[in-house]
Amino acid sequence: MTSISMGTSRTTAERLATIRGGAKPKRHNARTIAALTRNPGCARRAVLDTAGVDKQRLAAYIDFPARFGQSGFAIARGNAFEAQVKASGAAELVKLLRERLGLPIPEVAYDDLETVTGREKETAEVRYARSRALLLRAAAGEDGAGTLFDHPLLGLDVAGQRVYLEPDLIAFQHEGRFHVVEIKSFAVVDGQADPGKVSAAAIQSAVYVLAMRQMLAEAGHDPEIVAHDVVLVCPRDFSNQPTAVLVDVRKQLAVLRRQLGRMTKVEEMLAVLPPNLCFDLAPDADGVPTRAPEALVDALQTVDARYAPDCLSVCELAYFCRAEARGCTAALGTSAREELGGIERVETALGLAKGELTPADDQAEAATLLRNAARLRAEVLVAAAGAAG
Amino acid sequence: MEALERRIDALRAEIRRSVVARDTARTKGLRAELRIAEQEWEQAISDLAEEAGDPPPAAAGRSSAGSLLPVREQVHHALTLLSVPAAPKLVAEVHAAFFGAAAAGGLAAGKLTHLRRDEKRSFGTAPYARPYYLCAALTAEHLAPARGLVAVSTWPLERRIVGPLSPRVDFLTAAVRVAERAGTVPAGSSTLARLVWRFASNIPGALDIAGRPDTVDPVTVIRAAEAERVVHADADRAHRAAAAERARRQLDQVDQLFGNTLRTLPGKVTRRGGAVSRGNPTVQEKTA
Amino acid sequence: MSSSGLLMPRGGAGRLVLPPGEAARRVIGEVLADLHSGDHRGVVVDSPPGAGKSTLVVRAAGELAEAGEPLIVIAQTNEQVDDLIDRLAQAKPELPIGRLSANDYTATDRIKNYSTVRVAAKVADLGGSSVIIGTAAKWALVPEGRWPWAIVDEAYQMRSDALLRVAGRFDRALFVGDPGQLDPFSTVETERWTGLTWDPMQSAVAALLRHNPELPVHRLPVSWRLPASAAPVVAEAFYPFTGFSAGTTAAQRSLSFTAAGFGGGAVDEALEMAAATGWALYELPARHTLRTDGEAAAACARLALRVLERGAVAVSERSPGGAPVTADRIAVGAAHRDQVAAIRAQLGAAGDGITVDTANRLQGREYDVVIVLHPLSGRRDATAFHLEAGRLCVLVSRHRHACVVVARAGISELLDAHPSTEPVHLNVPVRFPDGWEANQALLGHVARHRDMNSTAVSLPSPGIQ
Amino acid sequence: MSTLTALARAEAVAVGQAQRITTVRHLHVADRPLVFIPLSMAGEANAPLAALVGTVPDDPRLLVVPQPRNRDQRFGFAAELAEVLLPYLDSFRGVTEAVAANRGKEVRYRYVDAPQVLVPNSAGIGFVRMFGRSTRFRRTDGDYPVQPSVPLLGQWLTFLADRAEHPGSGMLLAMTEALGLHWATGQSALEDAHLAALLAWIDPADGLSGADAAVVAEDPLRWPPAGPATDPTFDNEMLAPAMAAYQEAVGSGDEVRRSRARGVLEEAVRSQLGPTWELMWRGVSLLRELPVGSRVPGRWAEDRDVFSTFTLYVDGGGYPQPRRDGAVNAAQRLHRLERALQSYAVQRAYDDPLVMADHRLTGEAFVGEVTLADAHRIDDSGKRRVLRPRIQVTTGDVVLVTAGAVLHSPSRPGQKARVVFVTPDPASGRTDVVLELSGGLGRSLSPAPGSVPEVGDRLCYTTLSDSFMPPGEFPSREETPWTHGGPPKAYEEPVEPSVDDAREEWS
Repeated sequence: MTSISMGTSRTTAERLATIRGGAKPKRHNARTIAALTRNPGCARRAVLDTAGVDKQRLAAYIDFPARFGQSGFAIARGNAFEAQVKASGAAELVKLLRERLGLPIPEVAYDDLETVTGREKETAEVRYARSRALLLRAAAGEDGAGTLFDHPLLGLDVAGQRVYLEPDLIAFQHEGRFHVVEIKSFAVVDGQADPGKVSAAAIQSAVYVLAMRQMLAEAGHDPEIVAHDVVLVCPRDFSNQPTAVLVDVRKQLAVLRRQLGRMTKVEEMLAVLPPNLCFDLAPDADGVPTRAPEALVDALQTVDARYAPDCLSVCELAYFCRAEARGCTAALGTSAREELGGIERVETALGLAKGELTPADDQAEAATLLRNAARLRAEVLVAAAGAAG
Repeated sequence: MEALERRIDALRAEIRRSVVARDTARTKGLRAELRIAEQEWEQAISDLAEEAGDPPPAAAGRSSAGSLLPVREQVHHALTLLSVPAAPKLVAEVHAAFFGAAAAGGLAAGKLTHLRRDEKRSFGTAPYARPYYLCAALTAEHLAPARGLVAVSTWPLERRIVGPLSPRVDFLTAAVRVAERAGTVPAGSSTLARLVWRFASNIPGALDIAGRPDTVDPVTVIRAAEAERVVHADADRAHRAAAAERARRQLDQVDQLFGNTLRTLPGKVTRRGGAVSRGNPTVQEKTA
Repeated sequence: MSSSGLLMPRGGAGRLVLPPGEAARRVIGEVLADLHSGDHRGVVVDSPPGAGKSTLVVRAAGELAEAGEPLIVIAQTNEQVDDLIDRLAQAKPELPIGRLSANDYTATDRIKNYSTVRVAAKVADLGGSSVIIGTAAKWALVPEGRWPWAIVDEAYQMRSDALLRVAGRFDRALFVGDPGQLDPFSTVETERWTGLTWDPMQSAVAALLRHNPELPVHRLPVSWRLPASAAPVVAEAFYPFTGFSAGTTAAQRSLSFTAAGFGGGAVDEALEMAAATGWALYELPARHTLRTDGEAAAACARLALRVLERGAVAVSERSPGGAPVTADRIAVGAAHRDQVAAIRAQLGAAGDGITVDTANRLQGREYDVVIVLHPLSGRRDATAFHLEAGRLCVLVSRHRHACVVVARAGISELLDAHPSTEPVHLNVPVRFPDGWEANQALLGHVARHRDMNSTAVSLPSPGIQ
Repeated sequence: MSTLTALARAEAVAVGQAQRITTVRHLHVADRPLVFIPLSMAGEANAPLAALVGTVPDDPRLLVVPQPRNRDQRFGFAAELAEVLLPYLDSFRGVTEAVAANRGKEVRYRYVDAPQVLVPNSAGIGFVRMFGRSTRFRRTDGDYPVQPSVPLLGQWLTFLADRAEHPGSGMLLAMTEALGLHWATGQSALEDAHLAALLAWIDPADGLSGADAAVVAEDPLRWPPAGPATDPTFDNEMLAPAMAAYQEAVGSGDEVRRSRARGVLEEAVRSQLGPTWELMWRGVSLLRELPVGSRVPGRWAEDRDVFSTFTLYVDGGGYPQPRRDGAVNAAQRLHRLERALQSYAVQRAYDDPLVMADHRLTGEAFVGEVTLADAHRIDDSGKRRVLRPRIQVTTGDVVLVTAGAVLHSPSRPGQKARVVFVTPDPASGRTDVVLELSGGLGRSLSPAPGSVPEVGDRLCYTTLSDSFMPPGEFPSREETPWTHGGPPKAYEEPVEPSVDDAREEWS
């Protein structure tokens, strides 16, 4: 397309700023970073996420609101449980770590890294510096360097940009080895928990492990002293009592490394997009975005999506992409598409099945299968109708 | 009346849509409308009730909520019993266990957060006018107010300063104090037994084999807590004493009680890492 | 952990301190010593592809039986049972062997020939046998009797519940199998037992070791099947933590053709490449296809037939003078049964005797030349089934000389775009290697054996996004 | 998903309405099912918030927990649910029938009918399972005692949830799955999990295409989710204020205010449950309209058997089901499930030519005409002469079976057909299959009348067999082998409710 020569004169960051327009960038956090692993093949999502466009606002504005949202009850419960586990110098956590990981009795030091100077709002730089100082001191194995570090602020490079991550977690150090402790409020009943939620927790924890490893490596320490086993703390059964389970996040770490590595390819992706591509959601005085929804829809359509029904539960734009995919076999699910011989459009598949369309060379096999299926279906349904009538 | 109810329903539905759409401006406007409609409805209901001759709904809870004084006393009682800085939630639980949750309005944990600010203002206008103030615990590192802890102004600075080992030491101290008091209460309430049990279940060797609240033995709890406290006590005491000494030298009266929030103190310069300067600083929203 | 771990090359070949034969002998010696010591209720031996698992089983069975220890052997399929009997009867011509069989089993010719082998449906009818061999399914129906020793063959293919049903029949057992192959599976989908140490859907060895973590685990360090060109590749992709090395050198194995390739084009080029380097990637233009991709099936068949037509001769330590690669020394492997049917149809009568089968059924088998239809070829998206490391491992570790992978272009892109949304279960050990990683590793290697001038590059490639 | 089902989905897209993928109904629909729609509180582990339950469409009973975090109220809900469910279960314990057992040597009795509980979706089944888990170990004495009906309810809910895992059982069904078994919509399986959207495709409102009707149905304000999870905006904008108001009203001690606040709260949850209640009954009548498959009553009889057995167990004071299966139990259950799954799949194919068509498409079955028949063929190659008739079937289907394979015909149970030759004719695209028959031919050397197909008969042959598979043998629990941890110690498999269960810390 036309943009290739233009692209070279502008940095990727400027390009992304243009795409975002006047609105503030949506900030990355462990969850959004984890989300990058969900549909890495989707260019639309990659561009919007890298540029930090508020996809939920965008989707709602073009009249395809995502059905996400968190219940206040769930948030309250999560906060209450976390506070409970961390209360009194994380007394409940200390007990679990003593039981699960054999933490010796003297190891109880607790450093709260959320506040540094006691001010209401502290800058990320100040907090990051303190987190870094304390964690590195612990990594160096200094005497009395601490055991539990609550709310460390970590940093990670995502697509060439530094992103600060604030884990709701405690990093815990013993004998020069760090563990990430993730506190979640979903229940572990008889040793089992919702695999989807555990999976989400595992990949988020892996983001923190990665960030801590990066920090240590930059300071010349062995990154592997951050364990790949994270400590997941959840309520046990139907009670409020916490229980701890070790979760091996090696696979998640591999996935993240891979996807973060891929994000540098965003330049290649941008190169083929129109230079004036823009999803500006900047509002006017009344709080309404200044650009017309139609313009944003047009912009969206210039970036290819890779829609699958799974997107509905993970991506804010999924309802738009689904509407766009109407009539595509992909909208019926990946296995349905496969069973239809990988034919792209529903009407093509039906046309081939009924023998109304002449198959292209690469459709010949699919056409045979579909014709057979259609013949069988018709044969049985006619017989059944005959029997009923 | 019915029209009003329909309007409330419609407004709620609209709010739900605009929340999903992240349309904050519109949501704000709708919420304001909803509040007005709800007030009208409340009014209509009480008008109806009065017409029917019902007594007006009791305004319990409101009357006592206006004054914080009794709450202040309650917190003081609980903290004095514990003898260490404590989080509002623990203060409330201790109070409920020993003094009952009788006080009107209760010791809602949220209320305590406001309390500290209130006390500081009061101290600022008339220092030492009250026999005690509910004040902050200070971080040993920066002498800043420690997050989420309440203390009493009459305590020595050493007790109000928290270093890395202090949360544990204070937890064990509190356990001892609570168990001691529980031992003196004849046939303690089940709330009290549960409080002791909660402490005990996080201290090695403090529970018997059954491990049930009704079989917790205060003497065992005290012994176990003391045994662990000894392990941390020296280091903690030294740390606190050093920080207290620094506080006395560097802080004025107000800051000694409520913590230094204005500047980073000399001698404890926060190192600025090179990696901090780039990008947009982000404070991430809470993940539940 | 056994001391034999010290001898293991880490991450592939090259650091073996002992000659391969000696390293393997030592491990076998340690295994037998562990068995005789009586210190352990169980001994586990991990055996990578072609590492002499059967040799070990036959030797251990012979030694135990000769020591007067009554013994049973539990295999997983009738074919495995017959294989073992064949080898054991040859190795120990005097040893009375019993074959425990289903009522409708008729002895195969190779079993009938041994006068020392008795076949019966009931243990009582096998009295006098020093060794009784049967499938796990058959042993599960034996209600009583207890033997001091059992050898469980292909224990990683056995499901935990099958072991539970037969474990009452023995006091102690030797478990032998290949951890890199396909895990057993169930048609029932349920998470009811996930996380339990006795989850009946896991492999027998997994259950055994989770309950008895102190048992010694030995690893056979040398593959006698895989050539020097394949052992490091397979070890690195599928046995990343333990590794193994080739028992033969590159000089000991070679593959050549007696007939020159006339007009074979890409097919011949791929075969030349495979003969020269042990690997070839026969790449078809990128396209999303049906599972039964006709072009790919035809390519598999053509490659297999061309090996015959060109009169391939394999030189190896077994036949230093060279032996013709006959139809029974060639296999074509695929992921699905319908693919197998399609390939078989393409082979026609000319391909009589060439084995065509799914990965599941190729487990434990060995050929000179193997043609593999890549499980991800032509696919639009990968599923857990297609990504399973064990499946690919089985397919690319059956050959003694050369392996030709047939695939449509675009697999690498497909892997890149693969979403990682696997659920995570608590208290379930993570299985390594990860299918994704293993696929990338293998593809990375094989792609270097693609002749850029070969394949139908003249066709326009639509490209896959 | 099979190609035929995928094709039906494609047709549904084109037509704008869901398409049938079966010719008969493959599950039992009771005359008097109990519909149960639970809602749970977000963020809590299976804390009930409300439920609508009942056996009569116009008489649902609403159960509400005004403060789901309150332990007493939670078990109050359980007691109320027990008030509905236990009498419902009891109502089937009237008439029994005698069944021959142990090859006719014994007689046992089973109830002539059994309960059937319908929930909206599979998450509803999950709720039943978890609520069973949280109630069956409760004690009626000691700390936090519960009503005696509560642990009993827990045992029954657990029983039902276990049955729901059993392929072919109809005692606890998810409506979305029951409907999805019979219809293919023009959307994905994932979207079919939304009951309103699924029904919008099957039975779209007048003038709407299925796709448009489904989009409407997905709007949580018009069609609240069918639970157990509620819509977050409902939680935040409706439920939270209503709960807070109720809490405050309780605190005020003003009874009038309290009951008014409770009314508001009930109205709020009813608004979330009511629409799903309607959908559930619409689903029931849609299912009833389908003709029932011939093997369905057989499977329902099995359900009745299991129900009868479990009532005896409960009556005998049986312990609640363990938290997790022990090693032997797990292996046995897996074996049962695998057998049931296979037999269910075969039975559906035998009952339904449209399901069999899936197997015809993949070459595991074919339908053809008998073109040659030698009914009196004698095989004398063995020790004794046996009757082995041969027939040739000519089919246009794909035939992937090979010589030596043993086939069965749904219309001729008890007869085996071994494939002798397969001869495809590329010109006509048809295939001749020669089959040798054994079994079901009578006792003499000439076949019983009608026991051998005649030329011109149209028949289906398949590799699927519904012949009886004998159950496997397992060691007893006490004989759990050392490979699986040895016999369970008492504390590993607690079967009695322990004090621990009562003592769990609550918020």
